[in-house]
Amino acid sequence: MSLTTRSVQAGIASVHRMLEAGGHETLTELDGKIGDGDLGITLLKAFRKLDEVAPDLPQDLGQALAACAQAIASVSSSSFGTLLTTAVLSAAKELKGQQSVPWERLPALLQGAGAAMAKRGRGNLGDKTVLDPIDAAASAALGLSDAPDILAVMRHATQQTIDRFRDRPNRLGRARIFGDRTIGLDDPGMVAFKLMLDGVSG
Amino acid sequence: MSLTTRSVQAGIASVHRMLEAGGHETLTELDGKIGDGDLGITLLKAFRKLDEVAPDLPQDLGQALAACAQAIASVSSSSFGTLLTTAVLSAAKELKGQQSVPWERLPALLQGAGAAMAKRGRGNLGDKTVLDPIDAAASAALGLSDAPDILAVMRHATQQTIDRFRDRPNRLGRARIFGDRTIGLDDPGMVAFKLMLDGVSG
Amino acid sequence: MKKILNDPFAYADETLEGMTLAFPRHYAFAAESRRVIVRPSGAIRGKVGIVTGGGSGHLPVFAGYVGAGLLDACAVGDVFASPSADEMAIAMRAANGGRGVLRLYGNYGGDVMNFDLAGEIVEMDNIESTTVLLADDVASAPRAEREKRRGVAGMVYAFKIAGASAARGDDLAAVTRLAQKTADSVLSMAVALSPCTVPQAGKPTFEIGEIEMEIGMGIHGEPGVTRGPLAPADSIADSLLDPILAEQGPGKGSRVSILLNSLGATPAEELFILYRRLASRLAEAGVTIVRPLVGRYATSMEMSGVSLSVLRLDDELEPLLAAPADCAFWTVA
Amino acid sequence: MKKILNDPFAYADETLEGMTLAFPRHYAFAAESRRVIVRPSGAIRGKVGIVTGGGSGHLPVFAGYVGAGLLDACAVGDVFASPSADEMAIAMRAANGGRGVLRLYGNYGGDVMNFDLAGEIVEMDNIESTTVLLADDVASAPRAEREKRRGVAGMVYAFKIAGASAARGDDLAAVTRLAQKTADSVLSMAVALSPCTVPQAGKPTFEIGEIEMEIGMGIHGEPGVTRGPLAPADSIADSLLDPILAEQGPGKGSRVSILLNSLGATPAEELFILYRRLASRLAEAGVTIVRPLVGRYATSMEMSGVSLSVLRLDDELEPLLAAPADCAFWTVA
Ligand SMILES: Nc1ncnc2c1ncn2[C@@H]1O[C@H](COP(=O)(O)OP(=O)(O)O)[C@@H](O)[C@H]1O
Ligand SMILES: Nc1ncnc2c1ncn2[C@@H]1O[C@H](COP(=O)(O)OP(=O)(O)O)[C@@H](O)[C@H]1O
Ligand SMILES: [Mg+2]
Ligand SMILES: [Mg+2]
Ligand SMILES: [Mg+2]
Ligand SMILES: [Mg+2]
Repeated sequence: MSLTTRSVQAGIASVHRMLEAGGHETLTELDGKIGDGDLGITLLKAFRKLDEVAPDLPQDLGQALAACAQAIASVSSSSFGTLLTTAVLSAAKELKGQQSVPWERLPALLQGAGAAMAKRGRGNLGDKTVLDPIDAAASAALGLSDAPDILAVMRHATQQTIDRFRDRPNRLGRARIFGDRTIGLDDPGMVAFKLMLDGVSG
Repeated sequence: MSLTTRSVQAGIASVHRMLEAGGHETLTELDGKIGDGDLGITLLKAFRKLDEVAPDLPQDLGQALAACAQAIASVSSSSFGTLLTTAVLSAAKELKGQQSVPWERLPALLQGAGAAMAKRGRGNLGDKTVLDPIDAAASAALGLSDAPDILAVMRHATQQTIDRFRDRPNRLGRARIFGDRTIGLDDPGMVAFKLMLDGVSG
Repeated sequence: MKKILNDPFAYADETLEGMTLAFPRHYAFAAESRRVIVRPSGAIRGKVGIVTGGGSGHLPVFAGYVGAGLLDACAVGDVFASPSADEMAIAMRAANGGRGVLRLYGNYGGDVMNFDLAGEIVEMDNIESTTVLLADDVASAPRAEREKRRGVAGMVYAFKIAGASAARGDDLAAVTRLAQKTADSVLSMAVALSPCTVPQAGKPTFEIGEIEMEIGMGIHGEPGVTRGPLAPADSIADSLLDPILAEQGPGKGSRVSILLNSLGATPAEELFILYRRLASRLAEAGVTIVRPLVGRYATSMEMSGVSLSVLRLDDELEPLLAAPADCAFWTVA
Repeated sequence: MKKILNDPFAYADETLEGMTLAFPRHYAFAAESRRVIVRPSGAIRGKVGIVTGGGSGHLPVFAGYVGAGLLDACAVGDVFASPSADEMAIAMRAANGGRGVLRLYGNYGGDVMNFDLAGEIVEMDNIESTTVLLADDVASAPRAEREKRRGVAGMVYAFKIAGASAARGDDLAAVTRLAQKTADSVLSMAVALSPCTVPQAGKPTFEIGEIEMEIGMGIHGEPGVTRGPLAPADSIADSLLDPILAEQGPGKGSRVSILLNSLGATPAEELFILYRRLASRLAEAGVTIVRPLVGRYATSMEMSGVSLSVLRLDDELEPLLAAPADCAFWTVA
């Protein structure tokens, strides 16, 4: 089994289903507490658009992911949307010209995406953003080759990261300004990443 | 007994006392329903100022009343204040050079004042304004020569006018715009005239 | 609604003080009264003077429109209250450059009485004066009783056109005629969504439900024509435009200017949303919009709502509308 | 607070449509996007282009400042939301007159990321570009973390000064340096009294008691420094001025411009009441106020509150502030 445009299409469908089934409301509520409350809608719009373009994605993984990045950019411009565009673009560049890659490359791809996002958002690990679980998940899954294993390890690392950061204050993005009031609250972007992993996993 | 500057001073003192004792609140409330609610304050400011200038009024009734008119004008510019200025000015012109006039001239003076007010405010009898009780009171008292009689007849005619107009709509000033919603309500300016008569009477 | 103030009774005074401090090139107090705003340069010799007056709480109306190509002096009352006849007389004297003075103001009882009284006072000084009353609010009386209508935002057009006429050297009769022509050519209609608070009263001028609006309500909260549920913007635009068109009927090929005015809190964004609809309605009717004004030109402090004024133009009025003008709130360059 | 709109999701689009219809001499859509406002004349050959971008709901910020002596193009997002990188790239191309483009906008996470992305996109088109971020809100981070501060009303000064620099023919490096100098010379502080409603959200951005105010609150309702009972105007003026003076310390004899800005609902009257106090405080400190701006220059729809921005001037900045400029919301003649 390897990662192909079909896997991308399947992943889009699952996450989209999860969001429509109510996942977006969780995010809206979280972002409403320490942000502008648009994170659920941002993701919903992104995945609705992805679902639209999914059937026509080319076999070339690079081209497919570039099309996905453009789809996300066209409907969303809030921070998470732009970071997601950045992440997908970074993977698109890596996979240019390939129609199929082994699953074991996934953790490294995610690591690269995280680095691109950090650069784009001028963020650092430890700021309590989506960057933290991405880094943790990618590191934990390095070396694994089986898709279900990879996902399981990533989900576990992500949940651990969310738990670990809960009692720290946000230090980046809109939430930063809420300072100590963010202590005790989960970062919406981290939870969004977790929900996407859950969605892909089934 | 005749009308002198002393009578003017006494009248000012009584009306001022009546207003300070709460009379102005009645007017504020009435004007609040079908106007801008300033009538009580307008009168209070006018009579506070009159009370200030009263001790220094000259013996010449014309000059005394002209000073009163100017005092009112200097503190108040709402309709009733301007009409009151106009009324007092009209009497001042009539009484120029006289230190004492018989009480029986009062009804005619009031009639003249009413005419000046009608001209100033472009109003007509029947519009449900202060003009109506002024006209009724002056007409009813024509020919009487005793101050208490004159006041008693004027108060009666004023109350009758208020009662007679209660169920008609206001047709002039700020209240006009409230149209049929003024039916059933007493015109604030009429009531102000009534309160002033009551005040003067004791 | 909350207000930023020190002493509610000093609201008007402190407003004027701030205006003169912020814009000393535009506004000065008359020597005789801190309730009269004049041009810092003083009366202009050989120019017809134009004065206005009215209550505070409507900025830029009234005092804000003192300026080049606009007004010469303004008497200012307390919030929503007439200035005194004394102050109006001071304003008239300050505006007098020897060619007479036009009194140009809105049709409100107290203002009219006091300006009449002021006119009598300055006649003794041998100042020739005329009066033009703005009575543009269609909601405030039927056409048959036009002379009873209130003056609202349409007065801004009269200030501009009379101001331009005086600035180019017209005599008192001509300035007066053009001001009257403008007054006769402009109609306005407003909708209110929420009230404002008169500082001295301390409570809102009216009450209205969370999802209600009142069409035709006056700028001091005087009752309007209909109260109903808050309608979509396009339907509000129609409610403002329809009664004006019905009465004024600018035909195909005619030219108008329109003033779409926020009463205070309503943001520019929402004015533009309304403007779309007005533009398309007038285009449909074959009417050309010239020099539209969209913004806050005549307000009621923090009241939420809008007014629409439509001015019918002709070859005489249009160039005067386009002439240069300059006050701290509005520059036509 | 009630809003006048049709479809909450079309609020930004209909606003822009109305703007272009009302002021076609000032504003046009870019050919490629109805979320990008450009000058109707197109890019000016041989002039450095200046673009900005940001969310809707702040008029005249951002799109309103497209105009002569000001900006060349603006990408517009939904209410309080960043425009997309695509739209920003379109704005940059539209502003490009061959001498490079300055991106001049407020320091908000989404805007920064998208503008960076847009910069990478247009680099492929060989358009040279630079960035200056406004981060003038002293309440949003301590001095030590200046780069994290939000950009608020102070950006109006940067638009004006960079715009004048570009208009007189300065090259990209010079325009960028002057924009950065302005950004480094302006500090702002705000107080909020009541919230606004984002149309798509349908509820107020924050809650606040009937007699409360919040000092230092952000223009989207981000929490401020202190919340307390509504204070008298003079004390509010001090709360706005003190932290700015403390950090900026304009000495005796220095010259500043100040922008006293209504966030929307707060009326001009109350700005002038505050202005009195500011003028007397600065006079006391021996500081001269030059060309003050008092009005609605950067709003949050119908939010009630004010912001104060203080710009330190020198011989280089002052003439640029005085240079002519013209947009539908602001004319410097
Ligand atoms: N600069 C940044 N770098 C990394 N992650 C960020 C950054 N800014 C925001 N995020 C993440 O995005 C989430 C919020 O996304 P979103 O609601 O789209 O932002 P906004 O509406 O404030 O633009 C945050 O919870 C955080 O995890
Ligand atoms: N044009 C007028 N002619 C005669 N009386 C008037 C006129 N306008 C108002 N009034 C009287 O004045 C009263 C209101 O006075 P006031 O509150 O001072 O008016 P406002 O505040 O509307 O200027 C009315 O009840 C009416 O009796
Ligand atoms: Mg968000
Ligand atoms: Mg957002
Ligand atoms: Mg009254
Ligand atoms: Mg009154």
